[in-house]
Amino acid sequence: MDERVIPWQPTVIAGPKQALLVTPETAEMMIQKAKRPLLVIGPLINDSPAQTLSTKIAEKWDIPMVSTGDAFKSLSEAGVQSRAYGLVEIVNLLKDPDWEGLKGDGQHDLVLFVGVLYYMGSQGLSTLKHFAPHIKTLTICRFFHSNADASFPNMNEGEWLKYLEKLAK
Amino acid sequence: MDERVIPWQPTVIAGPKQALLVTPETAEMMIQKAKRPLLVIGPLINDSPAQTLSTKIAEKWDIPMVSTGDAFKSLSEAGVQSRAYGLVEIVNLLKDPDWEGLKGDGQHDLVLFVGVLYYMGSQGLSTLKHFAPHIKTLTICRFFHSNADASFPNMNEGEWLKYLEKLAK
Amino acid sequence: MKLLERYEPFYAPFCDMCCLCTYGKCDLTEGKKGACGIDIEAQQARTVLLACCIGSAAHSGHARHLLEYLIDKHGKELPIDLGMNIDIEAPIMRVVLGKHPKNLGDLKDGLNYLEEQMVHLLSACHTGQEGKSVDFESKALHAGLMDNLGKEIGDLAQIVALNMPKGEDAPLVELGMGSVKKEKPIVLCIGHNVAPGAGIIDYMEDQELEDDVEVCGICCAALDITRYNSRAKVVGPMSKQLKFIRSGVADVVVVDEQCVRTDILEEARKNKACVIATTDKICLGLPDMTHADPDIIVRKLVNDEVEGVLIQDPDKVGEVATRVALKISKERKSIKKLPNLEEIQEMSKECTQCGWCIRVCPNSLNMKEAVEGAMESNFTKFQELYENDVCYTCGRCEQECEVDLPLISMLTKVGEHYVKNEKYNVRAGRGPVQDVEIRRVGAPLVLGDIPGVIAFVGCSNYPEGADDVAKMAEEFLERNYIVVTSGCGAMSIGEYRDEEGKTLYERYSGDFDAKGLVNVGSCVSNAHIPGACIKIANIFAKKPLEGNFQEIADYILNRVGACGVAWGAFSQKAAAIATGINRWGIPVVVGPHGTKYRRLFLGRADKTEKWRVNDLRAGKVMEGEPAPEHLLYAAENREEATVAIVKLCIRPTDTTKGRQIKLNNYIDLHKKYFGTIPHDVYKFVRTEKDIPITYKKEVLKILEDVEWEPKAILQEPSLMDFKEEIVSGGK
Amino acid sequence: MKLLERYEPFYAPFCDMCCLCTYGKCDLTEGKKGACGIDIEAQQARTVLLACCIGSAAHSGHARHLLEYLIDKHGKELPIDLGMNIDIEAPIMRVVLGKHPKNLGDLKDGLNYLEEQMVHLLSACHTGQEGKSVDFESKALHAGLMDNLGKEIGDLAQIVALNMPKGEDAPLVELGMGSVKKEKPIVLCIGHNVAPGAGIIDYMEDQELEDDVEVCGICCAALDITRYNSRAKVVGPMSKQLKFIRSGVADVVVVDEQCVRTDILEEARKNKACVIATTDKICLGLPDMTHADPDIIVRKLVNDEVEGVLIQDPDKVGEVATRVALKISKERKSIKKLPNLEEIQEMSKECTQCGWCIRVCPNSLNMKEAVEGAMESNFTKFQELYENDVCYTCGRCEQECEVDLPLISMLTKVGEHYVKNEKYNVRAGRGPVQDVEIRRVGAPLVLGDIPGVIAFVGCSNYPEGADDVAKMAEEFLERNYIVVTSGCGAMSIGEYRDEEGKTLYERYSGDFDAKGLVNVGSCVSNAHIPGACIKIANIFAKKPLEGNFQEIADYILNRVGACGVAWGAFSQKAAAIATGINRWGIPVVVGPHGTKYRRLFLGRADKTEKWRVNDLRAGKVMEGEPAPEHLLYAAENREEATVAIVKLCIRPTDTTKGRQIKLNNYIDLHKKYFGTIPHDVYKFVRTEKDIPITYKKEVLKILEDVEWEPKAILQEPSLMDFKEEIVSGGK
Ligand code: SF4
Ligand code: SF4
Ligand code: SF4
Ligand code: SF4
Ligand code: SF4
Ligand code: SF4
Ligand code: SF4
Ligand code: SF4
Repeated sequence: MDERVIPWQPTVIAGPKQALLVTPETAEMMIQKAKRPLLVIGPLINDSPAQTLSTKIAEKWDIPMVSTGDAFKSLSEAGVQSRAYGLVEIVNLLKDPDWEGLKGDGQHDLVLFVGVLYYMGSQGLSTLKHFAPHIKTLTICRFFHSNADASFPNMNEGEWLKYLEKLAK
Repeated sequence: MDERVIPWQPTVIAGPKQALLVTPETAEMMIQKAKRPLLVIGPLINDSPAQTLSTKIAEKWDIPMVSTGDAFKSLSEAGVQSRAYGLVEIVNLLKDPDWEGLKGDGQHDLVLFVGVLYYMGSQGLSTLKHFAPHIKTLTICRFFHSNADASFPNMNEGEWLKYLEKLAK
Repeated sequence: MKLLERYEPFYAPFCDMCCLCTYGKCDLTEGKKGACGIDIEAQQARTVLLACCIGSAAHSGHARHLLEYLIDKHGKELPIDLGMNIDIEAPIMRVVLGKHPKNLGDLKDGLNYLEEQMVHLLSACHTGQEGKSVDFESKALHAGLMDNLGKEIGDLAQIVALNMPKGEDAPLVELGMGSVKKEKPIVLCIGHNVAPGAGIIDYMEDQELEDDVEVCGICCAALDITRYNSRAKVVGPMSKQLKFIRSGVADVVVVDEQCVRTDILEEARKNKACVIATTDKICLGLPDMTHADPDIIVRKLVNDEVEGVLIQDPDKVGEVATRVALKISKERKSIKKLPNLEEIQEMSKECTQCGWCIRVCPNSLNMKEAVEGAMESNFTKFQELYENDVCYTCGRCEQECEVDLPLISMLTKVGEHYVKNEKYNVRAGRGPVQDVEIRRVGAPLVLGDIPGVIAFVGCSNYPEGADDVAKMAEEFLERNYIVVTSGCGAMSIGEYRDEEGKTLYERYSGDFDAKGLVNVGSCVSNAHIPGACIKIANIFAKKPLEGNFQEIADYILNRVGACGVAWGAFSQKAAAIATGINRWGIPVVVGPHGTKYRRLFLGRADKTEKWRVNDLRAGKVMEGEPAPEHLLYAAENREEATVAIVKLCIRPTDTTKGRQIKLNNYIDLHKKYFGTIPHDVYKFVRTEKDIPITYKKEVLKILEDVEWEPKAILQEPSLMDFKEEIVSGGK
Repeated sequence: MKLLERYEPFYAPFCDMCCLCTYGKCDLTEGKKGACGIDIEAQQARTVLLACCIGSAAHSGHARHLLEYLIDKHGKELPIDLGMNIDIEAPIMRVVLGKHPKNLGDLKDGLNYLEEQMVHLLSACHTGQEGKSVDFESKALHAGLMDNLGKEIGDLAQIVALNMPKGEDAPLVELGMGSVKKEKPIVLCIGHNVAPGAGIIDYMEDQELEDDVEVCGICCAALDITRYNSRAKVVGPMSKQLKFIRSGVADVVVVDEQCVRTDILEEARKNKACVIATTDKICLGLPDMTHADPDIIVRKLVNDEVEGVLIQDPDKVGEVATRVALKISKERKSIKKLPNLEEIQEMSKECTQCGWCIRVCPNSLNMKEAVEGAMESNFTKFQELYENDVCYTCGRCEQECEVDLPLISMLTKVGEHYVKNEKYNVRAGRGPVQDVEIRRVGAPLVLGDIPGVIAFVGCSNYPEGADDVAKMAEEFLERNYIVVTSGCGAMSIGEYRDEEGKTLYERYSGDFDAKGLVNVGSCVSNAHIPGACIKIANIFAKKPLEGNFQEIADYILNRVGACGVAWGAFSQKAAAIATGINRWGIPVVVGPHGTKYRRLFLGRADKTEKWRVNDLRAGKVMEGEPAPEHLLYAAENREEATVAIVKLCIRPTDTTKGRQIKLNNYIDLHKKYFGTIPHDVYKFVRTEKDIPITYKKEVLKILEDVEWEPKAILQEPSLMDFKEEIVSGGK
């Protein structure tokens, strides 16, 4: 089995449907195509270069950010604005087609995830996979997330940061 | 998803562990390496060219044959000797490391499956996967069997017969 | 020697992982243990126990429900009286609890016991409880026994309180989609609980509406309503559900419990049929109007003010269902429910030939081909899928189709158009076997003159259509077996005609005797099958009943040539039923889908030490025979199953004459389906006298080849009282 | 308005398929229905109901077991007398059944009821029964309620029959792996049933062996034994199991039921420890010697003639366990159980750095790094994993390791060597809250002066080590909350010391009052937590108890600022507990692994219509507040959880003074963990008087930004008696 494209925690595998493996290039295309993207950023990358890169990505495309866990603090200390939600809260809002979205201009059509706890993120992605057909999900963590629509592969830190850099510049 | 290498009935997927996809060439190597191979031939290919080809494969390498379901009759009418067992019976014997084998010279080390009912075969292969570490399983059906150690991909009839021909000659 | 040592559990994991607790999922491949320490074998056994608990709970919840309702209506003093011909009314309860219930109230003791046991059994499935497969299996067997007990209580209660047949011969009732008079207002009952159906019948009789409204049913509810009133029509087994609903024939759909499609409301609403849920087991998210005025409920339903209603009062259901059917029927008949053939042809052209309908079909049926045919206005392949429920309308293909073709509606229309004469019959369920019948067949059965009792039970998850069951039944009836049936099996048998157009019920009597075809009734009536075996041990062999479980089960295993067949078993109930039947020492054969239950009980005919028995008469442990060879066996197709069943009727105590008869059947059928004399026949020849005359020469040749030697014929073989007596705990 | 309409179920499927019946597995992605018609949402809800049934059965089977045993020993007339300070002995049973149990025998009524309900509930999980998620959820809530009832019965029975503390302040008992005197013969009890442990204590006292043998325990059995006799030692929560067994300290391992590693026998045998199974829930495949002579059992165990034994008689267990420990201890002490540090270093060199240990770890712990360190004789990373049970020794990494490194043994050895002073304490479980305490805190709690009751319960599937629980408890104790705890949570709290080396139990009193840290006991004692809330409704608000479920639960939801926290919830029991607690209107926060339960109950603070309440005093439906905002919430880490919990203690009936206090805490903690004032604070400000003085300016600024307007303070908010009254069926 290709260790890069099975779920990072292998038993997260949920059935025949698997995420599409994406490169920074494909990810970029997905973001460009989206009308109302959102970036959900979790506490796993508090105070790390990955966090900085992720916020750069958000800035580049003007993507509003939701922070989960206690990522809000780390982000705001870095001068980055986000809205704090629990991971399950934001997923719950995203699955409602009528939610007005973070900016109030309508539900999002693409959600990027980075830095959320792997297995909990996987569960949240599962919710969206099943109950939010109106949303595409893209994970730019260093872990392959089979429950997303599209995901980076499993990578080591170095390779991952290069992926993020590509996407950020 | 690659439709050729997900289980033919997709929900047969059982977890992270998947069969190795094999070509006739790799299959041949596996057979050559085996000391006491066995061919289990099921009723799905009664009276068909695939049955003839399968028995040719058995003859070529002198592999003893077990017939399941009522395949015995079709085979013996074609002049082919086999031992009749229920699919679950032969699997039960195969999982016992101390079984003497079909020829009485010891447990088999490679079992080929062809023509058994897909989902039932899949369950039997699961038994062997979990409880018969002493045996390698190879399926030469036209369906990808993820519970086998090695399997042909999903194919149409024509392509499959070519695979079998390659292996038989 | 214990049952599970001889018939070791054979596991076929259906998933490599465990997802039961939040440490998981755990990967259990390659001998790895989960975070709680469990391994794949125990995990399979746990899953089996869980299935048996769920199945058993379904029957017992049903029994409790019914009993409380009937006690409410008839009082707890209502005697359990099955008439002149039956003295042993509750053989299972008597053996398991050591109690002889005299009236409805006494049946509560059985349920109280069983409910307590069920909580203990379910509890063992918890993470960090039981962890060895053998302990799970001994509990699964107990759960199966509780299932049998619950069913017995449920069926007894309804027999005596609703005056259903008490073992006497029952009338033939109409069966089939074609038996329903489409022009009348139609109430369809689906499920297993007779109470709402009885309520409908009662209301119609009260109001003298019997000729104005048609009552029909699907699944066991149908069978049980005909036991209450033989005018009701049986549409058929579970496999008919979706196509009958799609056909739009039913005006009112009344669901009670078990085996009801969970999308029934959505499906029924497509045709503007009204839906009434009637028990707390299936609420369909509907408003509970149990306590509302019937006038108001009728109005709300007729005016579509509600999606449907929940009415937990069978009498009120009777009134509301009938009145609504009368009101909406006319208007509904004019609604167009299915596409016509031209439309089907047009639709078919959308097919992309992706082939996924085949891949997702449980039986890999070629729906694509049927659609391709329809493009050219050739509907034969659709017709082939329709007939005999080869396609049992599970709907998976339709769910998958990437161009959203309404495949089941198309199939239904083709069937409606081309398949005529869907009128069959089934003998109404007669309940228990009479003591007098047992007296008659006890000796020939135990001695082997009647070669066996074969029971076709259970659901319609058939691998290749429903007629396989009927064909097997026919085979055995022709050969003098007693054939018993119940539930969906009984209906499938009724849907088959011979060349002269007769059903098996028309051709064979309903006696519990050689060549008898006995429909005991619905799934709960299954209890009478082990019940009959118990009565053989008691009446014929004088084994005491009360609390004497071990001896009775041992007797049945070694002497009563019975075999259960659940060819289309799909449910957790079927898992519990089979496991319970096994607990009494009766082997069961399931169809190929049965391997997905994850566990069988297989014997090893090649290991002689596994077949040793204690001959109580001779007073010593002796070599035995692999008979019955397996306790729970899955066959790949009908041909294999037929041969397996006949072999599983052999018992070590057959007389030589009986053995000749049994081997004759075994060899005949093996020749028919495998072309040769079975190679293992020598294992069942104890002395030359066992050899059937017709096959003498050929068998002797085999005996010579294997250097056969004669064996003693056992007198009183038993698995009890071996020396090694310390055995594992559990139930 | 119903609970489930405000707090809609939120589903996170853990698997895309269903594998329940033999039509399957069915793929439920993309809105596809299974062959039975079920969809992914209902399938998740069914799985939740099944988990709640299993969990509830575990508690109730335990309670039944215990009650029958105690009735056997003490007679069914033994009064349920909790002493002077408690008049309301069984609040749950009184509310749910409307019955006031006077003696042990009366408790049976509760179990009989519950067992019947359980069978019905389990039955609904059967294929083709319930099919709407809402119906499954209403049944799951009922299963949770049955769980609460079963626990209450179990704990009451053991309190009165074994004379455990009856709500009075209980002594501190020793806790920690270091508290066990390794030089003595040691009996370890694992599980939840106190009976075998009590049997051991009794035997030792009888024989005056108290000073010669050490009795210790893991999990709730440990806690309950200390309620029986405070000399017993508590090793710790479930997370200690594998490392304590591997350490080889225990000579005899006695397992009863629940939360026991299923490979305990295999693990114990590695160290030649003797294993005694004691209930039919965990038989370990061992021979049942319940009725054998103790001399013989002792001999067989001592001489290794058996792998272990099953003895279903607590008194006999007491004798056998003690005698065997005395006999084998000396010899066992000389066995080498763990590799030494040099060996660990050598072994580590085999590591291929494959990294799979990290990938299969539930918490992605870096075992690889620890092993890499060990190669260089640097054990600090191992030590970090060891401390606070950051690694809870589930063993998955070891199972996966491709070079079969005994990672847990290595970890255990490092811990043994480097981590000293593993001696802590825990207050023995005191059982129920006294009526007099309720009288004291009722008003301040309901008015908000005591900002809340926070209960840390459940298991040790923690995301980042056990001290998170203690740190949360500390935070709330410092802020005047009443902190209640039980089970593994109580132990985790005891394993934490402040800078001065004091545990929280040493720093805070055991009173049910502001700044009190109350250990109610084991998991079954959890029942006293909703029990206390019920008593508040009864004693403080004069709500009648008997049969008055709806009003009581409504009162608790709207007025009692309680919040449960099951930070390491892993089991089906925990699912049942949480769901039962929810049923009473008490919100629960779980850790991130809790999302694998597949269902939460989340509120939508952004939808004002969801928060409308019926003000019974004002007599009209009014705007409410999102308080409590969620009913079952999973947090990603401790920081998030802390803030969520404090917010979940807000109630619409807080007085302005109470609200100030609660908002002050909310803002403080939000500032601490998120750096700012919470943006949603305006939602909880009804009038300016609600604003905490310290934060006045900042809050007013927010109010201005959102164009806040003052709201009425509700007098008697309720979800009952809304106009739209027809609701779905189910339980
Ligand atoms: S029950 Fe055991 S095997 Fe299953 S998920 Fe939980 S820890 Fe893993
Ligand atoms: S509806 Fe019929 S053809 Fe379609 S998947 Fe089911 S059985 Fe197969
Ligand atoms: S799934 Fe639909 S489109 Fe695909 S082959 Fe079948 S009928 Fe045609
Ligand atoms: S056991 Fe069933 S539900 Fe669980 S992961 Fe496997 S297929 Fe999915
Ligand atoms: S219960 Fe329903 S969804 Fe599950 S496997 Fe059976 S048919 Fe499929
Ligand atoms: S034993 Fe510890 S490190 Fe290993 S997988 Fe379990 S929690 Fe992770
Ligand atoms: S699994 Fe074993 S070999 Fe692989 S990195 Fe971990 S310790 Fe090393
Ligand atoms: S708190 Fe949880 S893990 Fe601990 S003993 Fe109780 S149920 Fe088991």
